[in-house]
Amino acid sequence: METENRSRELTTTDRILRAFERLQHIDRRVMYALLAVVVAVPLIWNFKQPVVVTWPVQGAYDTIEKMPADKLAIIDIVWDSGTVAESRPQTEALIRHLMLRNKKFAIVAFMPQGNKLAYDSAKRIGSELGKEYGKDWIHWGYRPGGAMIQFMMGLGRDIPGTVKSDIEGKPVTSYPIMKGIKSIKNGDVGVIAEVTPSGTLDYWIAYVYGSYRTPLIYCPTAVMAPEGYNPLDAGQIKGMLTGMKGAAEYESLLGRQDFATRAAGALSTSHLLIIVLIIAGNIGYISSRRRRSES
Amino acid sequence: MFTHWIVKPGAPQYIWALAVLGDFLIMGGALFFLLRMVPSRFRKTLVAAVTFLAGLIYSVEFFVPPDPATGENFLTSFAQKTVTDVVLVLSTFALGLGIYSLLRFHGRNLARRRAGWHNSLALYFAFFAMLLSGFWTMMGKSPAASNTYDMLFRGLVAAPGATMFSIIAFYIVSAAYRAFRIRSGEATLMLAAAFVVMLGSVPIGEYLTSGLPTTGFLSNFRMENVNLWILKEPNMAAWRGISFGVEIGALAMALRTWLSLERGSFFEREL
Amino acid sequence: MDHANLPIAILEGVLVFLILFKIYSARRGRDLYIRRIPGLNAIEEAVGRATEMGRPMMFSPGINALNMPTLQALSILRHVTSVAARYRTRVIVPTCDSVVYTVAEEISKDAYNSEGRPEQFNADDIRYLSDDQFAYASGCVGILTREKIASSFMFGAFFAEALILAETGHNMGAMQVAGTPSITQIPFFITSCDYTIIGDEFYAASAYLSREPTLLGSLVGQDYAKGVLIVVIVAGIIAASVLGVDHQLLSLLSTFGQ
Amino acid sequence: MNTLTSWLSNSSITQSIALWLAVGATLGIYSILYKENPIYRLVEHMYIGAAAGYYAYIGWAQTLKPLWWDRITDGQWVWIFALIGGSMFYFIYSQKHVWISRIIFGGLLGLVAGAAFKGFAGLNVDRIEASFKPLWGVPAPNIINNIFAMVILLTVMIYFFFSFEHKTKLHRAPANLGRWFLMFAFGAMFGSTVMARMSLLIGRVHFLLADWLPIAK
Repeated sequence: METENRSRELTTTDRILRAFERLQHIDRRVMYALLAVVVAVPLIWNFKQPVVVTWPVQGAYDTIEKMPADKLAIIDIVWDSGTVAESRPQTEALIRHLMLRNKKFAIVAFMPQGNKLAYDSAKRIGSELGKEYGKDWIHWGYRPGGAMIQFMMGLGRDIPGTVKSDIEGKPVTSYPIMKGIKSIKNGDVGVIAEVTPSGTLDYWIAYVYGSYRTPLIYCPTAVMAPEGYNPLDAGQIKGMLTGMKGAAEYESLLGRQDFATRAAGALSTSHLLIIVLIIAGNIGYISSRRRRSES
Repeated sequence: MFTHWIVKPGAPQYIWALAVLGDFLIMGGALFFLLRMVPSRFRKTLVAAVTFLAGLIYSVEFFVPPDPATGENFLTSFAQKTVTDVVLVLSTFALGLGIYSLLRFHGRNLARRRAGWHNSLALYFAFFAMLLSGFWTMMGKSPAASNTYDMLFRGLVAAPGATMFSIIAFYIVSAAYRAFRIRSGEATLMLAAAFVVMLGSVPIGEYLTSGLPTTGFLSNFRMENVNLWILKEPNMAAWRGISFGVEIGALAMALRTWLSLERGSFFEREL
Repeated sequence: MDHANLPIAILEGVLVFLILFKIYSARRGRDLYIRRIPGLNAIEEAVGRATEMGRPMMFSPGINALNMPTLQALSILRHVTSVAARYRTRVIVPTCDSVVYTVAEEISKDAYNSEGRPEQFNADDIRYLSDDQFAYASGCVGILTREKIASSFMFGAFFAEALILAETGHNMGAMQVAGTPSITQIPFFITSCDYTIIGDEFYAASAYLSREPTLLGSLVGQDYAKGVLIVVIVAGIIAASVLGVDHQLLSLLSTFGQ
Repeated sequence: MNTLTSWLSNSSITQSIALWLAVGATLGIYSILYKENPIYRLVEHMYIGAAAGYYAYIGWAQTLKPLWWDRITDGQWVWIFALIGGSMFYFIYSQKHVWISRIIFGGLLGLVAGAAFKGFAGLNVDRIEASFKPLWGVPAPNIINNIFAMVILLTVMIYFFFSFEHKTKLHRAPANLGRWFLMFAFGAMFGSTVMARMSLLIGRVHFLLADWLPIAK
C-alpha cells in the first residue's frame, strides 16, 4: 500500500527522470547482442547508404585512370587469411578497376594464403569481365617474405629475369602480356599498389619510389592507416585505401556495391551504436543527478 | 670434443645427437664443477660482471664510430648477427621451461582428477596434435601432412586467435558506454575527443558534413579533416610528451640494470 | 640510426651523467621528495579487499619478454606479493614468456621467504600460459572468471589484449590497478580500471613503493634529464623560428657527420 | 593407418574439418560474452595447448634447427655452448644451485640494457627534431598549430615531473593543463581504435555468415 501512496505523490517529471535513469545501467549483454545485430544486418541486407569519397581514395583512383595502357601495374599482396575481410575487398576493387579500363596488371604475393586468395579473386572477376590470363593479367606467384627487398630491387633492373616464372610455373616471357616489359627503370611499370596489414610500404618507397618515382598506392588495414599519412603528405604515395572504408569508397567510384560497401555500412552502424549508447548513458546520468538534487 | 674431432659433417643425425649429448655432458659438467667452486660471496660479483660485459656488446657497438666505407665497426657483425642468433637460440631453449610448467600443471590436474580435468586432457591432445603434425610436415612433402597441419593450425590456432582479437570490439562498446560520462572535466574531455574521432572515421560521419566545400577555410570543418587534425596535432604532441618521459624512464632502468644498481625485483636475494 | 654520432653521444652522455650523479648523491643520504601517485597507494587497498572477500588476486606482468618494462613489472610484483604474504592472500601470476615465468617464480618465492611465510608459496600459482598473445588473453580470462578474482593488477607492456583483461576483470567486479608504458593501451585501462598509472609513473613505481635511495635518486635524475630535453626542444623551436625550418642546425642529431 | 592417410590427403575433407573447428572455436570464444561456461573452457584449453604445440614446433623448425642444429652438424662446434647456456635456465628448479640461472638471466638483461642506448636514439631523435616547429615565419594556420603543439608537449612533460612539489599556482597550472591535454589525447586514441577493432569483428562475422552459413556471399 505504501508504495502505491508514494507513486501517487510522484510528479510527472520525477517519473520521467526515473525512467531515464535506467539508461545508466544497461546490461552489458544487451549491448553485446545489439552490437552483433548491427554488425550482421548490414552484411546480410544491402541498404543504401551515403559514401563520401575522401581525397586519398580519389588520388588512388585517378592514378590508375591516368596510367598509360602500354604500361604494367603491379599489385603486391602482403596479406593472408587473418585480414581477408579488409584486404580482399581492396584487392578486388583494384583488380576490377584495372580490368574495366583494359589496363594490364601483374599480381605478386609475399604471403602463401594471400597468394591463392588473390588468384581466385582475379580469376573470378576476370571471367566475369571476359579477361584472359596471360594476355590481360598475370600472377607472378608467391615469394618468401624474406626475399622482398631483393625482389623489389630486382624488378627495378630486370623484370623477366627477376620474376622468371608465373604461378603455374611457366616462364613469364611466354605470355603476351610480358612483351616489351623490361624493367621499372625502363618505365614499364605505371602503378604499384600494395595491399598489406604490415609496415612493408617503406621498402617500396625506399627501393623503388626513391629511385624511379613510380606512383605508389597504399592499401593498409584500419590499424595501420595512421602510418600512411606521412608519406601521403610528402607525396611519396599517390593514394591510400584505408581498410574496409577505403575499399567501399573505391567501390562507389566504380559504381558498385560489393562486400566493402556492406562492411562500411556495418562500420557506420557499429560506431553509431556506441555513440547512441554514450548519449543514453549520459541522459541517465544527468537525470539521476537532477532527481537527487531536487530531492 | 666429439663434435669437433670425432664426428664430421655428413655423419648420420643420430650420431650427431649422441656427439652433442656427449659434449654437453662433458663440457657442461666441467663448467658446473667450476661454478660450484665459486664461493658464495663472489657469486653476486660474477653475475654483475656477466651482466656488465653483455651490456658492453651493444653499447660499444653503438658508440664506436663506424668505418665510413661499410657503415660498420669492429663489433657490428658480431653484435647484429651472432649475438642476435645466440639470444634467439637461448630463449628458444627457455621455451621448454614454460611448456614444461604448462604440461606439469595440467598433468597434475589429470592425475588428481581435479575439477575440469577433461579440459586438461583436451589441452594435452591439442598440444601433441599440433606438435606432431608440425614435425610430420618436416619429414618430406606429403599432402596428408600439410593438410593436417593446415587444418589444425586454422581450426585450433588461427580461428580462436582472430576471434579473441575481435572480442575487443564488444568490450570497447561496454567500456565506452560506462566510462564516457560527463562526471568530471577530465572524463568529459575524453568523451568529447573520442566522440569526434569516432564520428569522423566512418562514412556516416563524413556524410554529416559532406555539404561543406572540399577546399578553402570551411573545408577544415569537414568531419574527416577535424578527425585528422585531432590525430595529427594535439594527439601527436601529447603522445610525444608522454613518450619522452617513458623513454627516459626505460633508459634509467637499463642503466641501473647494466651497472647492477637496480633494487627491487630479484636483485635483493642472497646468492 | 645505426651508430651514435657526436651530438647523440653528447646528449645521451648528459642524460646518463645526470641520472648516475643523482643516484650517487642520493646514496650519500640526501633526502628526496616524490609527489603522490594515487594508483600506487591503491595496491594495499586492493590486497586488503581481496583478503576481506577471501578470494585470490591476479597479477599480469604484461606480454613482453624479459626487458625493461617487464623487469619493472616484476619489481611491482615483488611488492604486491610481499603485501599479499602479510595478508595471507593468494596471488596468481599468469605469464606470457618462459623466461619471465621463471623469474616471476623466483621473485615470488623470495618475497614469501623474506616475509617469513615460505609455506604460503604455491608453485601452481605462477603459471606459464602461452607465448601467443591471444592464447594468453584467453587463459587470463579463464583465470579471472573461474578463480573469482577479487583484485587484478596489470603492470607491464600490454597491447591489444589489455582491454580483454581489463573488461573481464571489471565484469567480474574485481578491483583493478593497472600501469603500462604502452601509450596506446592507457586509454583502455583508464576506462576499465579503478586506478591507472600513466606514462613514466610506471617507471617511478619501484622508487615510490620501496623508497630505496638508489631508485629515488634515479627518479630525480630522470626529472633532470627530462628538463634537459625540454631545454633542447625550446632551443630548437627558437632556432627554427629565427633561422628557418630548413636550417641544418635543426637536423644536427640525425644528420651530423653524414 | 593407410585409410587415415588417404583421408587426410584429400584437402576438401581437411578443409571442411578446419571450417567446423574454426566455427566451433569462434562461437565457443564468443560464448564468454554471455557468461563463463564449459564450452569456452574447452576452447580455451585447446587453444592454449595448440598454441604451445605450435610454438614448440616453430621453435625447432624456424630457430633451433637452422640457427643451431644445422650449424653444429656443419662443424661449428662452438654452438654447443648455446646448449650449455640454455640449460642454465633449468637450474631455477634446484634449491641449491639456483644462482647459476642468475648468470644467464644477468647476461640476457645485460644485452637488453646495453641495447637501450641505441633504442633511445632510434626512437627519440626524429621525435625531438620533429618538435622543432617554428613560431613565426610560416603561414598563420601553421603558427597556431605549432604554438598548440608546443604548449601541449611542454605541459605534458611537466606533468610527469615527480620530484618537484607542485606548491604554488605557477607550478600547478601547467601540470594540470598537461593532464587535461593527456585526457583529450587518450579520448582520441580510444576513438581511433574503434574502427580497427570493429573491422576485426566484421571479419569474424563475415566468416560465420559467408564461409560457414552462406547467407552473406
